[in-house]
Amino acid sequence: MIRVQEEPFDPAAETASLALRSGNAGAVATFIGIVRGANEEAAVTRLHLDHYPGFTESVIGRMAAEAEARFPLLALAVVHRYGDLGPGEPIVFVGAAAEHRRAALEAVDYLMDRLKTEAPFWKREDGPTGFRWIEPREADHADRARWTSEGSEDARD
Amino acid sequence: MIRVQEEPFDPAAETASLALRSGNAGAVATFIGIVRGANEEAAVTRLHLDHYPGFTESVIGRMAAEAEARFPLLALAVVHRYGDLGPGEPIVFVGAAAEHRRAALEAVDYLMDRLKTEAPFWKREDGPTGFRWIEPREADHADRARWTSEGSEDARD
Amino acid sequence: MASVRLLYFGYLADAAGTRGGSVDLPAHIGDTDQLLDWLEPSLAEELRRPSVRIVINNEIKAGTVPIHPGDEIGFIPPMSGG
Amino acid sequence: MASVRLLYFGYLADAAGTRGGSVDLPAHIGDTDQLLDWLEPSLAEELRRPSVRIVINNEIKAGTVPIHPGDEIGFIPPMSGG
Repeated sequence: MIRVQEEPFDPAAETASLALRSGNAGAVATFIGIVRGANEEAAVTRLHLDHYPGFTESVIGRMAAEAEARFPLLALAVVHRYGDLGPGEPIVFVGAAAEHRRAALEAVDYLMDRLKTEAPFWKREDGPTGFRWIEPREADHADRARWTSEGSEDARD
Repeated sequence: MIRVQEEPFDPAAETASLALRSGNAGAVATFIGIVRGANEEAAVTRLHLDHYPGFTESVIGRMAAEAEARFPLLALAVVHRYGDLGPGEPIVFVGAAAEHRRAALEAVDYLMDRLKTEAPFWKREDGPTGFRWIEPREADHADRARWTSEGSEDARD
Repeated sequence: MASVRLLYFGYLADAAGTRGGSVDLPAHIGDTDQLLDWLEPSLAEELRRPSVRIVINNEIKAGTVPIHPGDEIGFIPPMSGG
Repeated sequence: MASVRLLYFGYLADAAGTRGGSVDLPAHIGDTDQLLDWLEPSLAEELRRPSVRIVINNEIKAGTVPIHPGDEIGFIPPMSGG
């Protein structure tokens, strides 16, 4: 289940819905990304997320399919917002259900690393002194690279 | 926040409560362990969890403190049930909030590995043909061992 | 004369002063390199940065690629979701 | 004569036929090894398995350790939460 939407969502409801869809799952792992009120000391009053309608959904859909091919999952959910978000608002929800915990935890970790570096969103932080467009951190690329040492099926140009 | 309880709990409510307590968190990771209706092909109609009142809470409290020392967390929650549980019921909730996602995800992973091998609970699976006490799987010990290569502060006798 | 849709995302929309739209290209423009030569030079300079990718009809492309009438051509800065 | 609490968990409670309780120990019993010698031999055999741990007053102990009046002594099989 993948949704890219402007409207706010409720991570607790997403968790409940994922668990309902997961059959004989013994393990449900989730991640919620939240807008922080400050980044590297700079106050952030609003986060604007630009996205590419159609392309964004298509890229996330491929990532999800690759996660399902890589890990034995029973259910998977990705919800991602775009538009204007305030501090404390959830940006992203990733949830995975599996029979055992390792697959669920690793699928969430994997998808977050890929979303951080390859999902078609562009973030602008607005603050009291202006705005700035932000790009993935070095740490995000390093995290993403952890998943390519084992194989190259998802290595991208 | 640590709770060891016989009563059912709502993972969605625990997620919401953790997020509320987490201040400037940009990342909330959670794990929910659920009773499965079958384990290695054998039907499970009920899971009985024995625990050691006082000692169980104390051991989990130490694990949580070690997770907080190891990872930069803003909030942490562990909820664990004991008593009789049916298939589909949540057994355990672990949630961690942090500024960045790696700390939150790793803290949850770490705590689950430690709970699986070192938390004072004993599980009995009851099925149509009788019951059996179960012990940690080899995979659980291997998962646990991942966290000791970096240091020995939490290596146990 | 081929009509295509040009789209700009993130800071590139600020640089272009528009999020894009339909444009009619002169007949001699047959690939992305010729398209960039035809655009406003200061915008083209931004779009030629190595970190900028070109997306044609929802596929990321590398290098110079042919353009066809009706194509949707997106210019995107480094992506960062989550 | 020292009174202690003995507690059995998991399959050990099945083996002991009880979850435990207060017992009065003969005066000569001063450590866990002497305690095991004093218990029912078939139960003691279960409790002496290398996988069984002894918890005294909420601390896991290794090897033979002294026992004091009022101690709570738990016998536990391998633990498995989550």
